[in-house]
Amino acid sequence: MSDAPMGTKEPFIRISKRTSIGKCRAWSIRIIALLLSLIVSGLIIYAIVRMSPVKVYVSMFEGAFGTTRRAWITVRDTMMLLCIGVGLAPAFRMRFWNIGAEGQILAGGIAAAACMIYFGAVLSGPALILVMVITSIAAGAVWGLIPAVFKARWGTNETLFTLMMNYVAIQLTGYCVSLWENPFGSNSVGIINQQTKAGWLPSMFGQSYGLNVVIVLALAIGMYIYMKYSKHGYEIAVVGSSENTARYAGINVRRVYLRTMAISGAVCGIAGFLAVSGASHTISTSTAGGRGFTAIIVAWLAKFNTIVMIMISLLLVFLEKGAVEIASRYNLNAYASSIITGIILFFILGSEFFINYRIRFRSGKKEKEVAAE
Amino acid sequence: GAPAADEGGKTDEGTAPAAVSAENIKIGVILIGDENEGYSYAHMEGIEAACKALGIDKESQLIYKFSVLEDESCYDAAVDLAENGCNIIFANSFGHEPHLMQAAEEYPDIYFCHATGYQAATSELTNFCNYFTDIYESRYVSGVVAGLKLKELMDKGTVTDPYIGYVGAYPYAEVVSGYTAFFLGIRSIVPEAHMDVTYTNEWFNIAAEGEAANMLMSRGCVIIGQHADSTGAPAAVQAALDGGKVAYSVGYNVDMLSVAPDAALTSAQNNWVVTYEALIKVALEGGKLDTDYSFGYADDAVQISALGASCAEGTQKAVDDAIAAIKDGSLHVFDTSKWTVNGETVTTTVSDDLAETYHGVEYITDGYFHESESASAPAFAFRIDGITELKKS
Amino acid sequence: MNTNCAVRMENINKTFGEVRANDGVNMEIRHGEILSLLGENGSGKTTLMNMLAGIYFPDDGQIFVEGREVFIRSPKDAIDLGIGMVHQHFKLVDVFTAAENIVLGMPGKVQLDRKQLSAEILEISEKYGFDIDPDKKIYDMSVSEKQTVEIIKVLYRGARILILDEPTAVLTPQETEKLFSVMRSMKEDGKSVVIITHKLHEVMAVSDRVAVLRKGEYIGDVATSGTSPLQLTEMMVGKAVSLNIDRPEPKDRVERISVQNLSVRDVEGIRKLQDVSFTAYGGEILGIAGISGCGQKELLEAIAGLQRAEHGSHIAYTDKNGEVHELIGKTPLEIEKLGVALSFVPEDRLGMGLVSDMDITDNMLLRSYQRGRGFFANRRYPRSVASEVVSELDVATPGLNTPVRELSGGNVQKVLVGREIALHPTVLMTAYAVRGLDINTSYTIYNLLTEQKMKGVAVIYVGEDLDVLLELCDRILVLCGGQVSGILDGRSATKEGVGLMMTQLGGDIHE
Amino acid sequence: MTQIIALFSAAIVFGTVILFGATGEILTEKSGNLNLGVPGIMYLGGIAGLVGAFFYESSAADPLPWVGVAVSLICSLAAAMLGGLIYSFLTITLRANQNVTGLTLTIFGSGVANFFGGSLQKLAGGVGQISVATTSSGYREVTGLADLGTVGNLLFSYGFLTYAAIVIAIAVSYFLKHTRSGLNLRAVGENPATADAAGINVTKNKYLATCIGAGISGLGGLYFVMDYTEGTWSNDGSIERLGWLAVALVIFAMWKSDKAIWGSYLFGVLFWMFLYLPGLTRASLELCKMLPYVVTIIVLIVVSMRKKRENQPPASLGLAYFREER
Ligand SMILES: Nc1ncnc2c1ncn2[C@@H]1O[C@H](COP(=O)(O)OP(=O)(O)OP(=O)(O)O)[C@@H](O)[C@H]1O
Ligand SMILES: Nc1ncnc2c1ncn2[C@@H]1O[C@H](COP(=O)(O)OP(=O)(O)OP(=O)(O)O)[C@@H](O)[C@H]1O
Ligand SMILES: [Mg+2]
Ligand SMILES: [Mg+2]
Repeated sequence: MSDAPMGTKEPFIRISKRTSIGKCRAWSIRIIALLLSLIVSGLIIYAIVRMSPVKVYVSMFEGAFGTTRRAWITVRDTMMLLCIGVGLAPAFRMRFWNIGAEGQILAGGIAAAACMIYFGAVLSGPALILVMVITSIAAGAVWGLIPAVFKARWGTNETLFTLMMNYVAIQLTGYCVSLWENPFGSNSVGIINQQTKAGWLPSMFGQSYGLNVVIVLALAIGMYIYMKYSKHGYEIAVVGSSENTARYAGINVRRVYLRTMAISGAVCGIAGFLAVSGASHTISTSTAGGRGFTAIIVAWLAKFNTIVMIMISLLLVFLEKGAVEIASRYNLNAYASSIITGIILFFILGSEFFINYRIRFRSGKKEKEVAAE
Repeated sequence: GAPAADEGGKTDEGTAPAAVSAENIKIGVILIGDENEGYSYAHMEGIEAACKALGIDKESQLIYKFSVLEDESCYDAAVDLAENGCNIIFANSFGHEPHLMQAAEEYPDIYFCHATGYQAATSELTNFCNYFTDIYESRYVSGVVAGLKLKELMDKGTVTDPYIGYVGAYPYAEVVSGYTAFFLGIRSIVPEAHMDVTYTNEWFNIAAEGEAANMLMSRGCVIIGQHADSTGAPAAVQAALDGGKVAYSVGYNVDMLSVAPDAALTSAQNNWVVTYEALIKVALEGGKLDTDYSFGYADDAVQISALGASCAEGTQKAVDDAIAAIKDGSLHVFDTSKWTVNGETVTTTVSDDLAETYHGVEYITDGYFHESESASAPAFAFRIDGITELKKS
Repeated sequence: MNTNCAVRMENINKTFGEVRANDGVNMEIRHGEILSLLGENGSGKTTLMNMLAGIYFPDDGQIFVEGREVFIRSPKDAIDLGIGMVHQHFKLVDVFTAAENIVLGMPGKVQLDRKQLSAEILEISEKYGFDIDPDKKIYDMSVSEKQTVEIIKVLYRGARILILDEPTAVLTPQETEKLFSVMRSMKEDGKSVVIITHKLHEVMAVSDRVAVLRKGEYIGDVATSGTSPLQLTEMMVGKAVSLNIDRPEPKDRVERISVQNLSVRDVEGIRKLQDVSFTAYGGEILGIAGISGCGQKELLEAIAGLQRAEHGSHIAYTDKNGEVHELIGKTPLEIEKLGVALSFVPEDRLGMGLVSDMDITDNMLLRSYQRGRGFFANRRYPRSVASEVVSELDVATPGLNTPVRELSGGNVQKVLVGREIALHPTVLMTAYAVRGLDINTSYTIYNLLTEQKMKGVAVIYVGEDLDVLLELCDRILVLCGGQVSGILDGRSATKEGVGLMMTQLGGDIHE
Repeated sequence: MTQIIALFSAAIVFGTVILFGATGEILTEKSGNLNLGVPGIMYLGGIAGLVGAFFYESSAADPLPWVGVAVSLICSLAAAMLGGLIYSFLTITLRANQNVTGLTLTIFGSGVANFFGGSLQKLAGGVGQISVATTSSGYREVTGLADLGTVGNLLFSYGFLTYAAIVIAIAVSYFLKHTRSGLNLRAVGENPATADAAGINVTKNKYLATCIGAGISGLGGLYFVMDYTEGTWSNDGSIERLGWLAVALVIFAMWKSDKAIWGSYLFGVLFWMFLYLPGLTRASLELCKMLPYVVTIIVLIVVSMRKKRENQPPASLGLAYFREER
């Protein structure tokens, strides 16, 4: 054998998996990635508007936190996104790809709005809120349960099922709007109970959105504990890993599917309730507004850890608010925000590689780590 | 200077925002879309032209909030603009109204103006108004353009059935008023014309509007009008025309000639600068705001876009005549002698079965329906003979 | 340079995180030989061979093929060098046919001529005496069929050096014998064959030379003709060990499980078990023999509550107080709630017995998390069990927090068996408990089972190695095609007798 | 009758958009990459084609349809494949999570497209003023067969991309079923470790399938812009919605692009049914728009009830591959 076609050289780059990496190191890699992404988007912004990137970032910060009110809006939207992420966490941990949060939010939102409309005059404040919470939870849970029933029984592909359920929910919302709109044909329900404020989430700490924060943080912490320490949480992880093993361990797999999706849907239903009762006081097909999809990013980036999700939601909302401010200030259209968000997420996603893997170059077998520098 | 933001402060009866100079005024604009979308773009053009006319710098004194949904984000945007020192704040989508009013209540020192809404007249807010245009007038004129084309086609024998199609968004008074005016314009030329209306149940969906137009053409419609915001319908009509079909289109908001050079006859348009100039002037002078503003041909606040090459001969003259007649008051678009409902002439809007639609307001006097006079929002909601809604209300 | 050397590896190092899988290994593979690679679980055999196959790249060291230094950067390079490997876990695409799997990655015409391909494959299989249907889908195949596909795949690529990683672990003795004859005919072709196996009698039967690894280090090599299983074990473990199975007489035999007329069909309706009846007693080991796939799996799963049995089947469990419970129709959870302490080591370790992404502690939790009333799972107890299992069975792992997926095959099995024993069962069922375990650990397990038996546990041991069955079990139930062929006394049964009953029905029932 | 033909025509045009998207995604998914960035890629393909054609038409004194078509095709393919490349680099080389990367690509693509769409509108002098009529006419040119009465009208009255979509779908299906490279690619998606051990270059296969798949998906956006809406831009979110339907169609067609053909047309019929059904009201119209989604769900359930191994997604779909990983 003279000339074997295989390489006669050592590979140029060698990648190996790291077993562990210090928290400090991991975070410094992430922060470097974030800075890099800011530089790149800064360059792009500069190319478009010829504005100093620093100025741009200052206005982003002002957009998100410039005034107390803006900060509260940022917090409110963060909580909203977090709430959905929290809802997705158990489903994803179970490897049930619930991309139907959008629909579950709407289901919860419709339920809340219906209660406000039909019981607004009948029930007293707290009782109405209670009924709304319950019906929203129920509606979200049912919306989550429908695909779960079929997944549990026949293994029906849940990704497509939940995606389609989003559209069904959107049309259902459209239908409800057509029933409740005022005036007829305007496709606008208007602010529900504007005079009586019946069914509006009361303010807390003098802040209209205080209660949102309390509810969602409680949910996030509760879900963290539920997933990490409870028996249910353990069952979810086992079912997600292998149905067979779960059955072997005496876990009722179908029940876990149903229970977990009911919980997942219910939390998304609560998000719908918060959107209607705690923020917009109206309902429309854009009540969920794509947040069901954004929350998937939140859940994944946080590796389903609901505490880490707080930070990620905040980052995403910050980016959105900041970019909207840039758009408004420099007369760009609002889609600039999507570009910036996209770039920053690309960098964050890429940075995980340097946390999980180690790279070595050929040069004389000297170990050189790119990530650390 | 920015007005003090005293949260939740109620309007004292009679107080009104103070005057402000053109150098100091700040204008906030809340838009449902951005420059990608015809309706919002027209508003942007109008406001910027008004600013220019009044000596206001659009870079430093005009703040936009783009793509604001019809929910609490409208309120957020309005309050944010208020806190940023705006003296007058506009919002351009129907669903913005209640949220804008909420902000208006909290900031009595700032003017809040809402396009297409209807609640200013009944609200107690003195710093809040509704505005729109008498778009039905230019709709009527665009109908005249279409009617002449239809007549030409019939005279040539290309078309025997004067059948018109209309792509509407929702079965909503603004839409009904618009297509009725358009139809009446056509009927002023071709009395035997009849029209089918379909709805997409969406304000802005280029594919749905195109397909709705295709559907109408497959029924035999030869002229397609529209009250939906995209170029979908005219483009579909142009394609049909290219494919050998006889079909023409009348658009809305956007000049459609670039997407439908042969098929587009004209588009009914608003000339928002007139309205915005008037409203900003109020803010500059300070003082009381009317509840409703609606300007029409008389003030050149509405228009039709440049006539397409396919328009029938003599169209320009007929258009000019119609406009002149509207301006001098000799022509009323909703002249009750020109339309019937179930074969009968309508004489009043305060009958029992109309009470809910017209809130007990009498719109019909002097033999015509007084559209957009007492309230700026279009109110005409009769389904007149000759028009068939394919989707029932 | 030794021209008789097909492959020489010099000073090979490979680490995974903190684990030194190979430490300065020097080894050679000669032309026309069958080399056995021996070593305890986790000693780095698979790792070493994977570096030849291009799956791993060494951290350090050199590899020479036919005397020339090479860098095997990918399996492609290995294939081009004539190195082929049949991996411990088969590398086959389930939804493809045998032919499609075999032709994967091969150069040739753009279009795939399935007919011609089948013909070529049949030709090869005739040459080496395989029996294979090229158009059968992998998911319809038995393990030995899959292995055949793997070997043909390597041959089809014209490999001159064939590496087999524990090929016999899942084969019946007959199938193993067939494999060995294939190996021998390859050797005659001038090819080199490396076989990794834990079964010393196989080593002695088939190989020319034995190389031994211990904890990642190369210990040395000996000619098979000049060594003995005992010496090899000593080389592997590093100290003298006794390889005896102690079989004390059962005492206090009490009835635990009584199976009556058990019949089972699988999802497709094919009968897997028919009218199986027997009794398992506490204090004895009941062996179950049979060629693979003749109902062992279904039998154990039916007892564990994981299989739906047909009408008329009965499984009675007698608890410590003499109360009798019917297990048919109950879920595993309900069985556990009855107070039945049933341990079960299933055949499919990572697919059924363990959660591969979870660490050892959480895998211990699998069988105990439901205990206790509260809402929360108690991890203190499993953690102590985990560290006990790790130290007692000598599990090679960086720590209790390592996902079991990262452990070597044998160590995974240790974790599983260790857990099931730690449950203090009254009935302990094991399916192929020592599959993939090194000889030392295997004996540890045998002794653990005997220990359990002496504690009064009813042990049901499904095994494939008849020698072990005959040495370990008090009674042996032989299955044939889903039916009981006979039940024999472990002390008097002969290998031939059992072998015969495995293939044809008929025999005594020894109670 | 004319209405039925109109409905079918609408369905075919609609179906073509998602057929491109789905075919590209099928190729991608067969390599084990679950690219949820299809809507973003379709956006990129659409806007790049439009930008290319726009600048060509505004710079050429006398623009020719075929040059416009060529320019926009190249721009569109390049941009869409660039999107695929970003996705590939992140998920294949850097082994980032596929779901998040895909969703991010969708956000990014919609941002880029609508941002530059907006700029283009401004450049062209306002909304609806972008027109690349010459190029668009090149895309929509029909053969004489279109004049062959009803049949001609139904079957031959579409632009060339409509037929290209069918040809590509069949070609992809043939490629996957009957060629060696197709087999290798499927092996990569089913079990990359196996493919790798068999000497197949997993990385190369994944990159190629993902980038070419993205190119094909991107044509869906191009078709929408150039043919469906006749050479203009609208930010009404249509492309994104269609992109998601394309993702749905992949599952609906069980990862078989030949089956996606009729699947896409069926989607189209169901989608536009509401325009043709008589007697709908404001409210029931909303419910009628549920039809395509509900039917998809029903089909999905029925298919799952008769479990078939061949109807499953590629076994390693969504998972990153690292050779040294256990
Ligand atoms: N990809 C990997 N990632 C992490 N650790 C690994 C990997 N491959 C092997 N190891 C570790 O390297 C050591 C040697 O493993 P290897 O599989 O080579 O053992 P073996 O001798 O084949 O054992 P067995 O007989 O059990 O198959 C083990 O401790 C194992 O956990
Ligand atoms: N697009 C594809 N990708 C991968 N494999 C495919 C594809 N299409 C077909 N196959 C494989 O090729 C085989 C033959 O395909 P074909 O579509 O003819 O199947 P079929 O037997 O007709 O099944 P069905 O009843 O679903 O139509 C299938 O069994 C499948 O494994
Ligand atoms: Mg091994
Ligand atoms: Mg077929």
